[in-house]
Amino acid sequence: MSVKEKEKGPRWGMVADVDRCTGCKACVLACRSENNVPVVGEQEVNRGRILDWIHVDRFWKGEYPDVTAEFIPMLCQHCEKAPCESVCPVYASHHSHDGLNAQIYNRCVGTRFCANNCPYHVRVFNFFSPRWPQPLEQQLNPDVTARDTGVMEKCTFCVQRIRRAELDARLRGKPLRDGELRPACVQSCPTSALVFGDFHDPHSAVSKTARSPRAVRVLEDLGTEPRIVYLKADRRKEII
Amino acid sequence: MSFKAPDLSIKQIYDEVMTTVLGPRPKMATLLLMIILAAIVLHGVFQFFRQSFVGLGVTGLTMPVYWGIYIATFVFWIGVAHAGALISAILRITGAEWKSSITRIAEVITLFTLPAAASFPFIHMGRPGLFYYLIPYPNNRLIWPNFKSPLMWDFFAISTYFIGSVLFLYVTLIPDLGTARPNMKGWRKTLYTILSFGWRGTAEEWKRVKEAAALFSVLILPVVISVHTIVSWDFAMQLVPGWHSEVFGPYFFVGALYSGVAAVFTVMTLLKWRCGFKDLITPIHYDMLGRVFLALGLAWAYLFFNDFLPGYYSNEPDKMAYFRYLAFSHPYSVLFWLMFLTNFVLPIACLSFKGFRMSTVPMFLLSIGVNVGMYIERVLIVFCGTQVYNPLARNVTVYVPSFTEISIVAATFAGVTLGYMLFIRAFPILPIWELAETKIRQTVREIAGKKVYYFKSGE
Amino acid sequence: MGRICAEFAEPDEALAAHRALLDEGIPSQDIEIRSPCPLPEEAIPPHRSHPMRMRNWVRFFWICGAIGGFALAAGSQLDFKIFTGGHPLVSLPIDVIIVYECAMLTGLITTLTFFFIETRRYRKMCPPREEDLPVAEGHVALVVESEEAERAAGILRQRGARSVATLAFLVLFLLAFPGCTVRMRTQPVIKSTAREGVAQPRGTVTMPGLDERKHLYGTVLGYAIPEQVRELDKKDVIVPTAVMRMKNPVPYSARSVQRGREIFGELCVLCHGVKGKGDGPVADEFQPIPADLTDPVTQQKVDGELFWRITIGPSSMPSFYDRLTAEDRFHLVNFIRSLTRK
Amino acid sequence: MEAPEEILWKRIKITALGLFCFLVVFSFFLPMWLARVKAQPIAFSHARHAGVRQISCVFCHTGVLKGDMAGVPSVKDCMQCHQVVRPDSPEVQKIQEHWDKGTPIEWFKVYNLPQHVHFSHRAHVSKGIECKTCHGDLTHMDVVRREVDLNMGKCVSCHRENKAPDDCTICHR
Repeated sequence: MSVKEKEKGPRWGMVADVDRCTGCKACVLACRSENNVPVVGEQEVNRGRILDWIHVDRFWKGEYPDVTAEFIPMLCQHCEKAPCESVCPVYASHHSHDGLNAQIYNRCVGTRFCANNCPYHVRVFNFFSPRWPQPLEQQLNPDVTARDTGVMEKCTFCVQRIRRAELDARLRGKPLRDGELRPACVQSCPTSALVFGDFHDPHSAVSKTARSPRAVRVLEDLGTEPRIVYLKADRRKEII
Repeated sequence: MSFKAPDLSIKQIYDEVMTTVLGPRPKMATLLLMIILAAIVLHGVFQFFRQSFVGLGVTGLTMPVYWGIYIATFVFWIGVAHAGALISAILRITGAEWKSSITRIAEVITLFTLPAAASFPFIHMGRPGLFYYLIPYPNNRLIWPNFKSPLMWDFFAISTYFIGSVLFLYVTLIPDLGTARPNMKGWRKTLYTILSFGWRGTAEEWKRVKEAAALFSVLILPVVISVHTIVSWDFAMQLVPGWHSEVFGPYFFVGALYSGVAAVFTVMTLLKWRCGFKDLITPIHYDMLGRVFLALGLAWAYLFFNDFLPGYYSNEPDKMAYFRYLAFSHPYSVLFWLMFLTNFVLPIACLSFKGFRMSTVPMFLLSIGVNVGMYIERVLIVFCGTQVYNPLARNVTVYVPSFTEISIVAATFAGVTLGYMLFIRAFPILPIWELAETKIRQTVREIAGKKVYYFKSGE
Repeated sequence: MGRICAEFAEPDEALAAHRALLDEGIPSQDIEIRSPCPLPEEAIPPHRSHPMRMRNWVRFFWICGAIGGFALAAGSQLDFKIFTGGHPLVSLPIDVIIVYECAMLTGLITTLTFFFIETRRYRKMCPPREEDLPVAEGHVALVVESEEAERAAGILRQRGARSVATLAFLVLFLLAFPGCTVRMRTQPVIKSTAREGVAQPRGTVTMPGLDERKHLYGTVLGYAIPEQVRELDKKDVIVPTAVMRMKNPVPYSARSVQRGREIFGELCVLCHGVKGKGDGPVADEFQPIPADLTDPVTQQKVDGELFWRITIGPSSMPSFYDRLTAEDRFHLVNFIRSLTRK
Repeated sequence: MEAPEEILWKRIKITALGLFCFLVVFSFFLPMWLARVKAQPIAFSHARHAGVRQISCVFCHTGVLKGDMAGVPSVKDCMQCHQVVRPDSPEVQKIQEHWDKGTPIEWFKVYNLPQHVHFSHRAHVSKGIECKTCHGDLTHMDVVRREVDLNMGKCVSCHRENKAPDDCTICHR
């Protein structure tokens, strides 16, 4: 994507403060209900087919008895040079004009190429048709397509909220304010470990926090340019 | 020993080749085998439909392993399909006279294995009904497929290769269909009339068919190289440590030719036993093709080593983890060393002896061994690439193919066999005109009391 | 003009007979050799020599295919500008692969096409006949078509006369793309998000839906039982005293009148007419006829009563309690006032 | 007496023709049949309401300006006027029946977008896109036909003409 193209609109991004994350997984649940992420059941999870768009990885630090857990919320990193995008034969996975790593479910034919090529392993596949027992189907979010079997899915930064907020702002005639727009996970985080905003705006909360000396990106040396910045005091540790 | 054309008149060649087509009705055992094969195919089709309605959950695929035995079998079949191009194109270009007994055998292998291979991407898809999204045609959605995806390259390469090899097979089949047409009865007559396209066998037509065959050979050879390179790029373009390797292109290509030649040996031997081409398929053919086989085996071993050495030498952690997983972890180490035995140790040891190369039964067993080894190689590459432990992936289980997957894979094996059996009943499996031409072009000269056979150049 | 065909078991015999015919003075153009395998070219003088241009055509179309492939790859990427993986829109190293495969495919197809064209150039498109045959059982045949066929037949052993044919090439497979319009509609997506999929409680009628409710289009009542609705649709206008006393909370202003005019244009104009005279396009259907809003009888009513009338709808007028917010109804009141004020 | 080769030729021609017809049916008529417009439960005439009587679209399709859905008027909305207007007409009697029983009218949705397409009437109407751009000129239609084929190409080309964003996530989420 050329520099000119980048200048146009907002570049949505997120800052995740690992030191503030308590591993409560409120974000996981919020994401599940916002985005119609199905529950696959115990048996399937045991087989490794868990469906979640955001999960909290736990790493143990130190030797017994001085053990502490470290929690890292992992979600789609919305890479600037995403490896998953190029390999999709039908553009189901592609870069949207505002830099989101978009996933178009109805276009997806289910080759699972993108899932192999994602170094963060955050893309999940619908192995079965999700079932919504009778009253539960009423809680589905009508703004999000319910995915059927054979489709890849992943975190979209709650693109439905972004688009609706953009539309509202346009009809209102005023631009979006920073912090007005929040994905479900950010909205539900009790410790405010997650911050969402526009990286293109130097005064936004994300831009300011991303300049912190604690800032680090996951697997940065792969050259994928992820758009999620993690804040971590001890930067030399395992993954990050 | 120089090559000598079979000691038969054109009429005798014709009769011997046409025995499979015009000969007696197949025996009960053959019919029974066909019925069993058809049943396996139908079961596979049923399982495929079940899979596409229920979802890919019926397979054994789990989270880090998104590509399973379907892709492994796809790569294997593509590899076997390279037999046709190798024998017909390379040998035709180099003017190897002994090729004429083998060309069509090899081309027909391509004819059936390539569709078997091409079906796997669709079987593997989550939503196979939407495969037309991959076809670049002007549509009412105004959106095109992504030409940056290796799968699109695959789509182009495989369809080019399939069209090319079918046309190649067809062009070289036309003269034989024309020659055999007057003797045909019933549905075969109709078929031959339509397919032979009014072939008469005049000198003009012969000139053109040879020209077309020469052009096809030159055009299809680079296509064939590109096909398996592109298939290897499916893996090599990815950020998976075991797959992201620059040597994968030639490595896959040589491996493909290796398994292709092995498949030719298997089919050749079966034809020799079952159809009685005793005079047309001789130990000399085994010897000649065996030399090619040996060379390919050595080349494969070299590239295999080349894939492994840089990672080992530089202690690249990702690569080393992958190789350690391959060679020493429980479920895969057995397969790995079996592959090493059947693909490298046994062929290299045996094929360097002429006596071994010329004997039918050992070569048959060896060819099957190499094909099993090559299949295992594909399986290891596909499975282990993503299965190997990665801290970001949530590995829970080891991927094991489910019954559905195995029955669909078995269905393609049965389908290829069945297709080949039916083809033999319908069309001449050896090229009559090429055999006859070899015979005509052969000249005998006595030098120092010994008969020397040589061939006037074709063109 | 006679035609004869003689068969020989071995190519050598046929070539010898061919030479004998030439020696007897039969021109070589009249003799056609039909063989089951290519015979050495130097042994046969040309029957009818047509230049063979297959190779050049393949070269030409190979280049065309390459250009076409590039046009397909680059053109389609420019048509719908979708960026992926940080690559530029048209990236040459990647497109070269498509270009290469397209060129090769065109080359291969051209070879077959020109093979057919060149072998079939001088024949009519007519049904294949018994005569359009090479000779059976791998024999070699000489077909002589000449004035002196009889004499040639004498030289050779005599056989019957024969002729030629070909078939039309069926390219129907191009039509095999089934209609893609329908596939998109019936794509398997769970219908739970569908409007009509949401079950409606028994005995109720639909009310403004989720989106409308969200955007404050009316009082949120949810599902209403018809009796309740009908009660609200009282035809006897008994204006509550509280409402009668109510002052207009929306001050009279140009903006308020403008907003009122908009709503009036959408909902009221069809009965009350553009000028509020009660002469809209459907006014004649209503009995009693719609009120003339400019009439002093209407204008003398207090704001609260006008508001209430709009809310519940007196006599034949529909009620707007669920269609308009209270604020909008007061805008309307202001608009009605403006009809006579100016 | 025809020669056997000519009979063969004839058969080939018949087969080809049959194949052609088959393909035409399956690629053209079958989709058309699947996408056909079914009959409405009540003979509502847009020509009468929106054409002759010039009732604005918003009067009945209330959601157009405010929400994503345009909405189909409820039985109550119909009855608001038709309690007074032509209550004796047989079609209005049908509405009356629904009203008395308290059952909704099951209209057949003519312009039906797939579930995975998110379309907002509000966004389009507020930008001045007229109803007939997508729904055809309803003021002359007694029975609503699908006059405009709403496929993705139609959406995309209109978006491009009007310089609207043609990003995939605008419609597919």
